[in-house]
Amino acid sequence: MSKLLWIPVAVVLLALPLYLDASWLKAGQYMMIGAVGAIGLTLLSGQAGQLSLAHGFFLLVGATSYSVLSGTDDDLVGLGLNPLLALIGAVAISALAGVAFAPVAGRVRGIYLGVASLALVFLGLYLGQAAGSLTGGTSTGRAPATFELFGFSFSNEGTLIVAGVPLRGTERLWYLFLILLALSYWLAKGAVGTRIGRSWRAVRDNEAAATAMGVDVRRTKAGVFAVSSAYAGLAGVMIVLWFDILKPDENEFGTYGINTSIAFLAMAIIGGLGSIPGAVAGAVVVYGLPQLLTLYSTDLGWFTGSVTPVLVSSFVYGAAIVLVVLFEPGGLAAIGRRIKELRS
Amino acid sequence: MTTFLQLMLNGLGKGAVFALLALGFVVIFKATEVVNFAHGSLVLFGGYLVLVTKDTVGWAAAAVIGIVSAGLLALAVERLLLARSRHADPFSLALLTIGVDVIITEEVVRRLGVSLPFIGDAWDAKPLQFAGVTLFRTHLVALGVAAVLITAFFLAFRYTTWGIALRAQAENPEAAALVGIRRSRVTASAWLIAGLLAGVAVLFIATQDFSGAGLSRGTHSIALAAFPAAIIGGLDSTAGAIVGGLAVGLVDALSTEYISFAFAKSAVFLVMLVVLVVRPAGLFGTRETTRV
Amino acid sequence: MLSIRNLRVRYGRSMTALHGVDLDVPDDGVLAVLGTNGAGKSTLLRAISGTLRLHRGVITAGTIQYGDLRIDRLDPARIVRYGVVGVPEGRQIFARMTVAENLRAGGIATKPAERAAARKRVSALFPLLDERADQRAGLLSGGEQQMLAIGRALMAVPKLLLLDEPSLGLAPKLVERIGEAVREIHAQGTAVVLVEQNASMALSVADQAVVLSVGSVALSGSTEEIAASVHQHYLGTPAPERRSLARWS
Amino acid sequence: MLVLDRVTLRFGGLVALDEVSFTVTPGSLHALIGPNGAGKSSCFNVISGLYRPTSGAVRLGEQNLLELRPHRLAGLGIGRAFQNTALSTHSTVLDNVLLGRHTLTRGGFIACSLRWTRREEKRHAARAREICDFLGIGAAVDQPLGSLPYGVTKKVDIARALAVEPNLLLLDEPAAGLNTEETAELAATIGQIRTDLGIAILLVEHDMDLVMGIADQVTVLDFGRVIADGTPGDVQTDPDVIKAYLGATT
Amino acid sequence: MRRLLFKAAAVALVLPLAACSTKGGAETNSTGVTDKEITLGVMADLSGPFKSLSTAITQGNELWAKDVNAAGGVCGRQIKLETVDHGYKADTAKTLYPQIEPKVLGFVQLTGSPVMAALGKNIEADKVTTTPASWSSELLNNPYAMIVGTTYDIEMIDGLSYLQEKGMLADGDSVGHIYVDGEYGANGLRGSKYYAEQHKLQLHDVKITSTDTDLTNVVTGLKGQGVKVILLTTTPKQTGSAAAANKALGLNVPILSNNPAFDPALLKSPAASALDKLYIVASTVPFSADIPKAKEIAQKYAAAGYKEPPNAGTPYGYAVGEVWGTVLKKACENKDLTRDGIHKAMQQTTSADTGDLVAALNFGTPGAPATRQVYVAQPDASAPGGTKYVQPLFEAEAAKAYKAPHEGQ
Repeated sequence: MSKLLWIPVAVVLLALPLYLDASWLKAGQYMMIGAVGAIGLTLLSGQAGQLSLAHGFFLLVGATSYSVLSGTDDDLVGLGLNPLLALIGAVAISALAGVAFAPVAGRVRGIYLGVASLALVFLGLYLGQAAGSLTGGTSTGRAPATFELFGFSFSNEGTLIVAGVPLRGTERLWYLFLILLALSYWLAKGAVGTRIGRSWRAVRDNEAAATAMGVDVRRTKAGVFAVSSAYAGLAGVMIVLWFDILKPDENEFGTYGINTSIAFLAMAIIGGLGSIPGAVAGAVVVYGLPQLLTLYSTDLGWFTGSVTPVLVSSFVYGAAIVLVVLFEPGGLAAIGRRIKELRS
Repeated sequence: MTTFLQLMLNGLGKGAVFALLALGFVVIFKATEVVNFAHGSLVLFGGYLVLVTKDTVGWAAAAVIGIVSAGLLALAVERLLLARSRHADPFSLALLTIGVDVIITEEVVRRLGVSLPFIGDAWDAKPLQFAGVTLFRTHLVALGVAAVLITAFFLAFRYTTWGIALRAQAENPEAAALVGIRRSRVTASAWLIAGLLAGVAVLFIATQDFSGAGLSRGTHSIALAAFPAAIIGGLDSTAGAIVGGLAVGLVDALSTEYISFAFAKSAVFLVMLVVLVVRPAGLFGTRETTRV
Repeated sequence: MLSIRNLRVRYGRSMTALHGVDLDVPDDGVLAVLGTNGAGKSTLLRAISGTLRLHRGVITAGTIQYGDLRIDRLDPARIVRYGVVGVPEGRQIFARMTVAENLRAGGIATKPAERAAARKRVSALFPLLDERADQRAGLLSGGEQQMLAIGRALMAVPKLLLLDEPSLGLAPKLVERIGEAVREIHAQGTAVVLVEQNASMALSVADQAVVLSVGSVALSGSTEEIAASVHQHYLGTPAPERRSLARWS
Repeated sequence: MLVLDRVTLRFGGLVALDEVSFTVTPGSLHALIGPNGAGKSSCFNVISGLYRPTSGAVRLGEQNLLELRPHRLAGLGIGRAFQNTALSTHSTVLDNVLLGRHTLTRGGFIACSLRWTRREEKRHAARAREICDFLGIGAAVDQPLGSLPYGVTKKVDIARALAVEPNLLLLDEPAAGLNTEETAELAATIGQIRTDLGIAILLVEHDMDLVMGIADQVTVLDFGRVIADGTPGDVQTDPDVIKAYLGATT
Repeated sequence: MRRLLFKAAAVALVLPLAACSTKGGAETNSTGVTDKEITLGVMADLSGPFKSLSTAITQGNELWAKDVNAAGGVCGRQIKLETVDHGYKADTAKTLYPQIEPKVLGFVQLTGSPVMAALGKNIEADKVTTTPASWSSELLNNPYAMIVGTTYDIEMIDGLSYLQEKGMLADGDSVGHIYVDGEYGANGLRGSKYYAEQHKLQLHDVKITSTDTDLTNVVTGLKGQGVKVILLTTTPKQTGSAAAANKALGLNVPILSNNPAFDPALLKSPAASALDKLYIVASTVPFSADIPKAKEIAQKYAAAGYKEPPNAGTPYGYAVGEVWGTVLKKACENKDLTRDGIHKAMQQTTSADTGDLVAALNFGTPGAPATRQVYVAQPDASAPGGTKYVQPLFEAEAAKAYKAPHEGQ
């Protein structure tokens, strides 16, 4: 995107909490969570060509790590760290979890790797339930510490009024998420354009050539798994803050389950594998659509009977994957590029 | 001891159905190198057609309709989507099947609503007691049908022209084309057969004995268990599919009792993970030879 | 029987492998296609047999006429059914199948009535294959594999047989044996296009020859004419120009 | 400097290389030739560490290359160009060439994403452009590779190998798929690389015009064995070589 | 480029205007109340896995509102229900909540334990009294949760003492408890553990997930342990599987389950013949209950022309309405129809009467269930709601002594 275009986009995003109701802000935040996770997956699966269906698992790792590091509950394990430190720690732990999967990633390729990574989702489901002292268990879950930045709390606490609009927890969280998303985006852009990004693409396109140019393929794969997992971990922290609770899944189709992993893959594919703006656009489609349709339909009385907004969005994203593979493997990113070319 | 024996029987009975499902994955993979993520939705679709037709045409005819429909749906997916994809590398096509799976599954689940229909009328929930252990009729029929179908499949695979064509294409697509094997026909037949097998499998899955629940989203996740089965055996090995299917059934049954039920699902996938790390192409699969 | 006009082939998006090739295969003749590796010989055969697509190649221009039929847009399985059958480079037998199954695969496109006769012909030509009928093809020696590959192609009752480097990697004695087989096949009335790097073997079998060089025909004529000048095409001469680059410090 | 010492490579029962020995001296242009299937590619892959020989040794100076993991070779100054141009088609020419600078640069995810490496990147990008200019593809530097003609992508592949700043350049059939003019230009370029940079080049090639025109030393392989080793003139007239190429003399 | 910039700027201006609403308007404490109307919220699962139960509860809520309004309303105001469907998805509920919350005084229904978990903090922060359609005593740590009926743990305790009283269980026996992981199952297990401790029972608990469907292997294991009773805190499908396996494996022991473990649809499944051993403990009456109020509701249900097959959700939904009616009246008497007022009124409600649809309820003790009385029912295909009573409302001694997790905090 052109540099000048960023300014109005930023203005709009910064102004939205002054106008939008909490419901719409919540929906927007959810898309941002999706975007952060999808950026991570598009680096892994798009830039480095490593298919992963384990994103949901790393989300859980991040979510749990944050809750444990910042937690202060008596009956659960909690270190009571400063929330910012806890967030950084959670991202780091998620990255380590990604590295731990590297031996498998180093040996298993392509579609096999995708199926192998599914195992992590099931492991996560089991551990989430079994490690109740960390996750709070599926019965009650555990409340995360409210996020604070240098004493400023991202909750309803205290009064902060901007332009006549009181900024409560939801509005404040919007800005936090916006910062996290912007940071994620900026970091990913920086990585992709330089040495590390080149080594990822080299591993994706031709391992032999990558090796000949001095790229340590094994290490690069482990590294990109770490980076991608770190992003998923951050999305996990965000999801805990968004829900106000960490609740491990009761079955494999929950917040950190198979469907989530597939949804993230769908975002990356629909956006165009490897494209960072594409990943954000994919998140808007896959995570935004059900939220927005639900809100609209409640307002307008759309969708009655068995055709629900969630169902409609599932159809849309299923069809989007099919259409992208059939007609435009570059996804939304390629369509965007083409429009840009047409205009200039 | 009785408990162990009973668990083995339960595991084998379910394993037979997993084997049928895994065989479906393997046939498609062999012919085209595509991993079909839409297999679960074929299972659901077949079951749904049995359900909507059985009251009017009777169970037996409905079963045939369900099996054939699942086969035809698979064929349609291959002919209308995969065969027309511009970028026909197996990786993209596998991703495409994810999209297909989402659409078919959501639509069938929507149509099912809250109903939980059981469709194995011919034998459902009429167990036999025998020397302290129970032989579930579904398991018995499943084992029998699986044995017959798998034997038939193997014979066809080994001795018929179709089998030779499929194996030839699986081994070397170029040489296969050069002896006049029509690639599109082999591919289409593989999808058709995988669909038919999925249609047969669902007759067992949506029963009281097998899943305890009727046709539902859960049916789809049961089909997912055929993934580890196919991978453990080796995605390109038909014999592996049988071993993998039975292995998954047994690991599931035994870990339920001897580790914990909650762990059983992970156990199956962890076994798969270990197999993959030790033998990246599965127990019976052929190793990829990379040419540089 | 086969005539090729202005054939251009490209691989991927940009690599041009044939830059306008013209050649004719005489009825019932043996045409040797010579040239060093990378000259476009295999590409030429792939274009005729329709398997270019499997190598991400496309015909960008030109025609391939087989009798009255244009075959350059056809599916390989169709081309086989018209009687143009190829033996690919490196033999490409079905290593995991038995010898008998390989031959059966070869006869898939053949009319059932003709299969038995075809099988007999293969037996007569390569009796060894009958001895090894139940052996896994991958366990055969290189020479035996080449015989199987040819035998498999014969099962499709070709009118025109395309052989891609049948001597590749074989000891001289075996090369001779293959040469004999080709002669025999030809004698039975099958036209042959023989792609070879081993010029002496090819020229001893063929009656016409072309030499390909970087994707176009450099020489063509009778085998005697070609034999005289082929040497320099195989082992050849240079020319320079100047730009400069300093070492990195 | 590069020494192959009785290298044998077996795949199952198949002997791909049989006690192959030869030496590439510094600054020389050494060609490795042989009929199809003679074992040239296998030999190449042993040198670049992709295959492990069954026995024998490969040394670069004092360093035994077989002790190293293959990605370390670039760091020792071995650059390699591929037969089938193993490039990233979706990336730009510059991006592809810059991959060659991998061992000359530093920086993982954190350094890169925080733009700490920006100045380094610029410096190396400038050198990459210089190399591209030298090879005559300077105008295409910012174009995506997929849109370029094959001749150009071949040069990009060589540019990438040069970006390693090698002492030894391995070229695997650089002329494959090129037309006569392009091949002639390539010959000139290879000659220049050697004279300007003074580096050794090991060349595997089928195009004999090219080989005989520019090589200092030629090693001929057949059935995995060295059947001749000498100057182009020697080799061209060697009866074993003629037999290997043309078959038994008629 | 400039045109693009201009467009973006235009979007920046127009977008907020379009969405601009009452943002910044001060929140008042009398949300959801006008001079003429009281608005109550329903967050239901009308399209997800608990569609049939939640739909029935919603219909019960509606029948109640209709009756109240016909009788002149509460506090001179008509009752209006504002219903949203979250499809049992916590993320959807999380965005819908801020949309519906400013419009309502309280929630008469909030279905789904993951939804309740995700919204717990909001409910507390917004002080909005809520009746969850979930009966876990863990929820009682939220002072604004008004659970109508008893809780799963107490159901299990009452049920076990019923079985023991009837001679189906003795001290020291082995029992198996299959429970789905989550607040529902864990809470049920809490009850059975308590009872097992009191009566020296050997409890074999097996944790399963809500998507598991085949319990044959589990029951095989329990058979190996020689259990005398199987306890189920499961989904209806799982109940069917466990019951079928119980019979098929020749174990044939009594099965005791919580209310949500049974669905009348089971009576049409192949497991139907194995349901004769099933005992269902519940604090609300089945649809077909032989009490005047339940019969009246059944009639109204038929008259209202609802198409769905009825289940116990309808009388329960009606009973919740009745409880809310009582609380609203109390608040009206206090002249405080604010959210604080409702909460106060709830705590003052010590004997809400629902015409025996639910036992008399006492919300006076924070953290304690409002009642400890349950019914015991058995499946009966001939009854309209699929179950019949075998034991009217009662409270076991063990249940009286039991202390709920957040009681007295």
